[in-house]
Amino acid sequence: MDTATAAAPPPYLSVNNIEVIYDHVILVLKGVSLQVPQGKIVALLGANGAGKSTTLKTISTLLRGERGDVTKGEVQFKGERVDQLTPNELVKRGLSQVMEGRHCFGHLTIEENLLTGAYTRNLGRAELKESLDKVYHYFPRLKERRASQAGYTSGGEQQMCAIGRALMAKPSMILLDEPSMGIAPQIVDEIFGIVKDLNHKENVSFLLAEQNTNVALRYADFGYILENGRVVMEGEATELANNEDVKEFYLGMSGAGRKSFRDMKFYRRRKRWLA
Amino acid sequence: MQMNEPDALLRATRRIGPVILDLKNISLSFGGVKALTDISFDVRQHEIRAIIGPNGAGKSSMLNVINGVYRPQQGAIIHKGQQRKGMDCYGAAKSGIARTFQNIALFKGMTVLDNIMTGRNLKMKSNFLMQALYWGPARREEIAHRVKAEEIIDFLEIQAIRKTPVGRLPYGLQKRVELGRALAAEPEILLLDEPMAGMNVEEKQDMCRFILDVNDQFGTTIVLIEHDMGVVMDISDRVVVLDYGKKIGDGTPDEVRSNQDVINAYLGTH
Amino acid sequence: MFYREAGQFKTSYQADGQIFPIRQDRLALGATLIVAVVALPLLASPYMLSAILIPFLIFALAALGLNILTGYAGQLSLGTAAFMAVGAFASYNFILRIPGIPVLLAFVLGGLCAAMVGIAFGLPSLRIRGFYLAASTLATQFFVVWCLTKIGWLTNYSSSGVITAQKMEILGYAFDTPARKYLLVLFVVAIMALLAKNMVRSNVGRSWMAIRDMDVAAEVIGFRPLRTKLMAFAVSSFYCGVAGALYAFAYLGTVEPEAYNLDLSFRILFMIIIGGVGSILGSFLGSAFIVLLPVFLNILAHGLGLPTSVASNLELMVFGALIIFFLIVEPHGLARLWQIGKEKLRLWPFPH
Amino acid sequence: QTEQFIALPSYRVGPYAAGGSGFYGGIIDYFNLVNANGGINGTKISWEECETEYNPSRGIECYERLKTKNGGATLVEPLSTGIAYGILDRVAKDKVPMTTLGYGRSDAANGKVFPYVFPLITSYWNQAAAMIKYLGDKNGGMAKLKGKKIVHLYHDSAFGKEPLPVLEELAKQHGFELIKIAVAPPGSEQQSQWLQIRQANPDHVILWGWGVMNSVAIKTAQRNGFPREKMLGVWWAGSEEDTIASGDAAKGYTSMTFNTPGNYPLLDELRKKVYAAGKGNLADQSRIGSVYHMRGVTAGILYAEAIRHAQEKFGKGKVMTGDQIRWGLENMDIDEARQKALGALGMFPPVKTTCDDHEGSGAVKVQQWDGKKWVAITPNWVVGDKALTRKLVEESSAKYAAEKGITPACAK
Amino acid sequence: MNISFFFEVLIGGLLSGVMYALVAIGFVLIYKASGVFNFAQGAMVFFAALTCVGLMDKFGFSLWLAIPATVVAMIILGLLIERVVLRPLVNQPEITLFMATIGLAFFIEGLAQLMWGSQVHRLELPIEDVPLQFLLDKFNIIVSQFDVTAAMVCGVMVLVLSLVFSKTKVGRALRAVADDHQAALAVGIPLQRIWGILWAVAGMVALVAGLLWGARNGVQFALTFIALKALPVLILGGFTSVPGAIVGGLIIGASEKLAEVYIGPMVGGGIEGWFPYVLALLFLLVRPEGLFGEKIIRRI
Ligand SMILES: Nc1ncnc2c1ncn2[C@@H]1O[C@H](COP(=O)(O)OP(=O)(O)OP(=O)(O)O)[C@@H](O)[C@H]1O
Ligand SMILES: Nc1ncnc2c1ncn2[C@@H]1O[C@H](COP(=O)(O)OP(=O)(O)OP(=O)(O)O)[C@@H](O)[C@H]1O
Ligand SMILES: [Mg+2]
Ligand SMILES: [Mg+2]
Repeated sequence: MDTATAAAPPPYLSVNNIEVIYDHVILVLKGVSLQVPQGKIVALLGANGAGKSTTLKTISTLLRGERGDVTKGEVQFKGERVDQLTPNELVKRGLSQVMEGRHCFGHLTIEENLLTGAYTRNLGRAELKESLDKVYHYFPRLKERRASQAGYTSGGEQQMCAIGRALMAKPSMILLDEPSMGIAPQIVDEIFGIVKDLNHKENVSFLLAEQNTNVALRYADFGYILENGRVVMEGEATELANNEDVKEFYLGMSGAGRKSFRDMKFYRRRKRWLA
Repeated sequence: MQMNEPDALLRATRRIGPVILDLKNISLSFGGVKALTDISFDVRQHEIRAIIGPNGAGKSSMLNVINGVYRPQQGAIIHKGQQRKGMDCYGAAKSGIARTFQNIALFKGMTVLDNIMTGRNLKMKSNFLMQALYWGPARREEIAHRVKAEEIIDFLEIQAIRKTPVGRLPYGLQKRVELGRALAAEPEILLLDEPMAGMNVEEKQDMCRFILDVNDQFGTTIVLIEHDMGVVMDISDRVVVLDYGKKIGDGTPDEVRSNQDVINAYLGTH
Repeated sequence: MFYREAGQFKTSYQADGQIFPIRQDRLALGATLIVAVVALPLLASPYMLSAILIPFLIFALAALGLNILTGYAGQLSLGTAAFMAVGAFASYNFILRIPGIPVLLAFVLGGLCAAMVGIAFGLPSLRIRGFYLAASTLATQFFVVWCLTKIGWLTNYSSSGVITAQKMEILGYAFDTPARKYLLVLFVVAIMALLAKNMVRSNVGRSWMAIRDMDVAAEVIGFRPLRTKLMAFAVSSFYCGVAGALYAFAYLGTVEPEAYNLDLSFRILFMIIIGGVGSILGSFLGSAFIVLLPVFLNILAHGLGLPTSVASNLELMVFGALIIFFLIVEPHGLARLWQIGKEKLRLWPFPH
Repeated sequence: QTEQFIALPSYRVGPYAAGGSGFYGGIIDYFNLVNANGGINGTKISWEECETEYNPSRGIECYERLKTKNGGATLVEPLSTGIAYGILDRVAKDKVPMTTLGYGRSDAANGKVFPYVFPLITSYWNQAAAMIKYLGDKNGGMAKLKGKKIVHLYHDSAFGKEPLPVLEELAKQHGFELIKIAVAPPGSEQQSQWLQIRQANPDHVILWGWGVMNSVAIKTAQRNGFPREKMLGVWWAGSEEDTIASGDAAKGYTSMTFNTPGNYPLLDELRKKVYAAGKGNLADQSRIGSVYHMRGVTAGILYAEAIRHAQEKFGKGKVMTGDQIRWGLENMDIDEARQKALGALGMFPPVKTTCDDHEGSGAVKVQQWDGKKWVAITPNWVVGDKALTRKLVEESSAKYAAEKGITPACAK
Repeated sequence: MNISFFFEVLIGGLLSGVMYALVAIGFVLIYKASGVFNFAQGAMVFFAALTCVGLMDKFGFSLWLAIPATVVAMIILGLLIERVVLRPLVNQPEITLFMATIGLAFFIEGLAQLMWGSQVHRLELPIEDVPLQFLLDKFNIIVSQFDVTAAMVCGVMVLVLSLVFSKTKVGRALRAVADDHQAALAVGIPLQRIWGILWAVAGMVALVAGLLWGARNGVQFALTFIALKALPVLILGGFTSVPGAIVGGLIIGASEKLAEVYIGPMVGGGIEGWFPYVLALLFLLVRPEGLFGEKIIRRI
């Protein structure tokens, strides 16, 4: 599947044919390749268990802690092979990840959580405050709850905290794993607004794994669809959004437009590109 | 293809019974944080009742109050006509309330099947010695419950993973298993906290179908928290809207949708 | 290619609920049992029986007990040896004070005493968790051993506090040779292992695991935390108590508080961690590892002709290093390694 | 089989490694010397060590492993009460004599009940009796003990409680006040005990300690201003390991011993023939002649003598069976002349064993730490009230015999 | 009841407590950084003390040369531990890490004795372990000069470490690590480096404890047991709090001595082994996270 055209900018992040095995026996990714060009937003779509989170964890080398092994392939970031680096080194090079399932530091207050995000930056007091204010500006709710221990905040607040924490590192590339999960709709829009904003103003690149395909494709430049550990489709976001299959399976629209959830009569009407 | 209104009403009225759970003037605070202030609403038998609201509005806390994890500082909970006093979550489980959690609370080290079987524990009668001997009634009971659990597994279409430890499952499937565990208790009232977070549309469609089917087939009353307005508006009978711990709206989806307070606080304009 | 479950279909839930659902495993277990019951007593040397197999089985039983508490119910405990001591001393006293009591009954009663002590010391577990609980279980360890040293009645006022274990007799049949002792121990351990397996695959076991994995959720589902935890403490202590009695009667030959020191508690803990936390098989593998490894290293060190003081210290270092090594290779213990091995075998000769 | 094989379940790691390495080093050094001198009537001694870590369970495994090795072990010495108890029944069944020099069951002195166990030289009970005798002498006669206060500061375990029957009985007889103060093992903290002692202001403190407890006791005594001269340790509290760690605090401290400190021709011979040949077992040669080392050498001598004695009866130059060695141990008579011939005159008390008396002596000395080394302060061997201890031995062994269904009798 | 005796016991207990705290601090450091109870701390104390006297006895180093040399050795040891043991075990269950530290304890114990032999050594620090004369004269109360010095050393250590933890971003990062290894890695906290540094610092703390305890009791294997004395201190003070260690130490030290003196005789004595544990347990029933430990968050 060679899609790189001559006109495309050189990939900022490129994942080449990676294969991942958990626990020595569970093969999860079966040769996934994808590229994120600089300054672009790339969406990674796919059903539950397709391997989105695994792909992101492979890139950020957080996989090791979960007893996963990359048995094949390589990851390049800014032209440098990064699969042997530690996550700390990656963050320093400008690549941050927001993990799935929130993962806030429960005993730290929201503000302390955010501050740890800036760990690699060695900021002065004023700059730190500025960064904090920026995050609080994005998520006013966090400001209200700044002094509470993260463990005692609501699910959505934790999600915002996790995203804000990653922003504190001022990365040039962010891996977002299901940022909209558990977030109220208007905040979802806000989050994607932030994504767009950062992308435009600060030229930050994004790779986002997202279930909310609708929104994701609206904001993304490019998309990959993952199924069963393989990339089964890729293309411009608009192209994907207009693809009939994608429409049906990921956007919940059949020929006749949106269908009420109440009217779904059958389960598993899923068509598969691969068995 | 929107279902036309009379049809929906007809079905709803046929189905929905008397008030099964009545929450009166509930207030809950944690130290300085007021999670819930003076909230009252009721849940009728057999209905699908949604709770919506912005993040941190107090939705999950509300569920925690209903099933006894938190004890409100003020207010009364009337369950099937009886005021509940000093009930803990065990008591709630005993009285037929099951739930799922926002941050998945599965038993990570156990398999899917075992997780679902734990849901049936209140129905198990054989004593510990019998189980240790795995003999006679104990074994029959175990198998009988296994049959039930397998029904749920079929229902949720998770046959392929029944012997996988849940810790290894992807997020979406974990949510489904959690629903299975709650269903296994055959509850009268099922509390679902964002059951569809982290699912794509197709999966949400399936999930909705499950919820509707449970509601239809077993007559389970469902209280649901969800941020996907499409889902909420489509499947719920009535919706409560919370904001900053206060109730700002209550009614049918259509009423709520057109409530200006709700639009301001939560729905926004689209 | 030979280790396959293909073609083996389960037609009932009963069949699926079997302990060993795969036929090859059942055959292997059958063979192991035959070897254990028939071949070993006949063929193994007295050394093998009395210095390796008997302690292996006894420690496996204790590890099983601890595994129920720590592995299944998630309550980390460092007081295993104390419960073993209670079992041993109680059995001693039952035999001493009730003439003619069958020794197995005395063991069971000893186990029940241990269970009671277990319940008493398990009470704080409702509030205290994790390493805090682990450290507090040391209270059990030190307190019980102290009581046994202080209370003369328990040791029948023996001046030194060391008492010799009585003969093991059942209906006039004396278990006095290594082979007989071995068979008795094997019998007890096999039965109790089976019971443990039954427990962990039925509702009790699930309640323990639920409490372990997430106690709040378990309560919401309808498990009572206190009851479940105390049950785990009771069952675990019962197992440890019986193991302690066997340790005194079938292995050491003496009943003395010193034999049940903190060191022993730790060794049992090593067993379950090396073997596999939350695994019945793991208790056995771990026990084999901890019993055999020092012997093996000792023989090896002597084979190399190293000066003994060097050899002994090297032994200790290698032992420590191997523990770390195994944890790095597989944090879930030998049982998991075994399982992964089997899964690979299932796929073999294909890589995935 | 051409060598006399002896099992040494030893310990060289762990908290008691210091004692273990000295003691087993001494035995092995002496064996090497015997072999260098051509063996016992030509029969060489062979041995194998096995690390027990002072742990009963491992000790039993070691014993079981070694007992059948090289044609079978013919003697065993575990230097651990726990292990000794653990293999007590086994040695009788296997007919492998076990020695327990200065530890283990005191009542095993009765060879009619314990034919294969030899608490050689002396036991805890005799030691306790000897301690009181010494204190009596020091105060100018047993009668002067009346009204005196003696503290028994003990390791709170079977070991520390063992002498209680003797001490209590003697306290009754001689009218001194016995104050029992327990120290929780391992004994690395004794501030409260010593404050209690200071409060009681006793005339003597018997230190029945083991391992780190000893050095801590001495140090804490100093810290609380209690004179070390008034402290009398057991022989497990009377080695260089116990005093060196306490530094200057140990000066003046006294303890029991059954090895008179000093230099002996035998030790020089060891240096010359064994250490010079590079076969010495101690890594640090300055430890030659230290208390534990000498105790090991003593054990070595006793074994060699028992074997020699047995050979005289059962055939010179032959390899003895365990049972034959048992006979040798049971009919040993090492008088001063023999000690002199061995180059160890006065190193340990003369030993004469019988079936009734597997101990063979019961005599001890008192030594004092002068800041650098131990010095014997009783010119003669001290023997306590042996009639009393004998009575206890009889009672206790009779109880054991009844429990085990043994008919007491001398082995043939 | 004799009041001056009471105070003597009390003061003796408080000072012993300080000695326990000295060991407990080492545990706190590691627990803070990884949420793991470091079983090898006792072995490290032993290793440090033995290395220091070993250098003096075998190679004729002076004390002032041996100490820095040992510091270097402890730093190397700490870094090695991180590299070889901890790095491959990131994000594993606590019990696994705990077990690894047990393996480590064996290894270090063996290594120490292999290198320096198993004899008992004496260690003379230039501080005398004799009663302070003026207190003895004035109040007839015995307080050892040595203990007072140890208390001061301990105080300084607590002060410095608490400041480091509360005032620097490293302190915050540590708490983050203890909460969630994986997330800490994700935000770019250099877990490896932090662990390496912390183990090295724990090694230095072990050296201080080893020197003081070694001077007190002799440098011998039993030094590894003082961990058992530090444990109740830890659970009482809270695993995560440096000041907790010292407060816990004082409480445990004083009460165990008072108990031994006033309750002990009634029940046969020797209760110091378990009394502190039972006391700590009772405290825990009221505060399950110890006096100053971080509150355990249990929420669904
Ligand atoms: N730690 C693990 N051990 C074993 N298997 C794992 C582990 N983590 C994930 N898997 C398996 O890897 C596959 C891919 O999981 P992954 O989490 O990447 O999916 P996903 O696409 O992110 O799904 P979701 O949308 O539900 O988050 C799943 O089949 C899952 O069972
Ligand atoms: N145990 C607790 N201790 C302290 N504060 C709490 C606790 N539980 C909830 N809160 C606070 O109460 C408020 C309501 O929380 P809740 O979890 O009910 O929100 P929610 O409506 O479920 O939000 P979300 O949609 O983000 O999940 C939040 O601000 C939260 O921080
Ligand atoms: Mg995912
Ligand atoms: Mg919520």
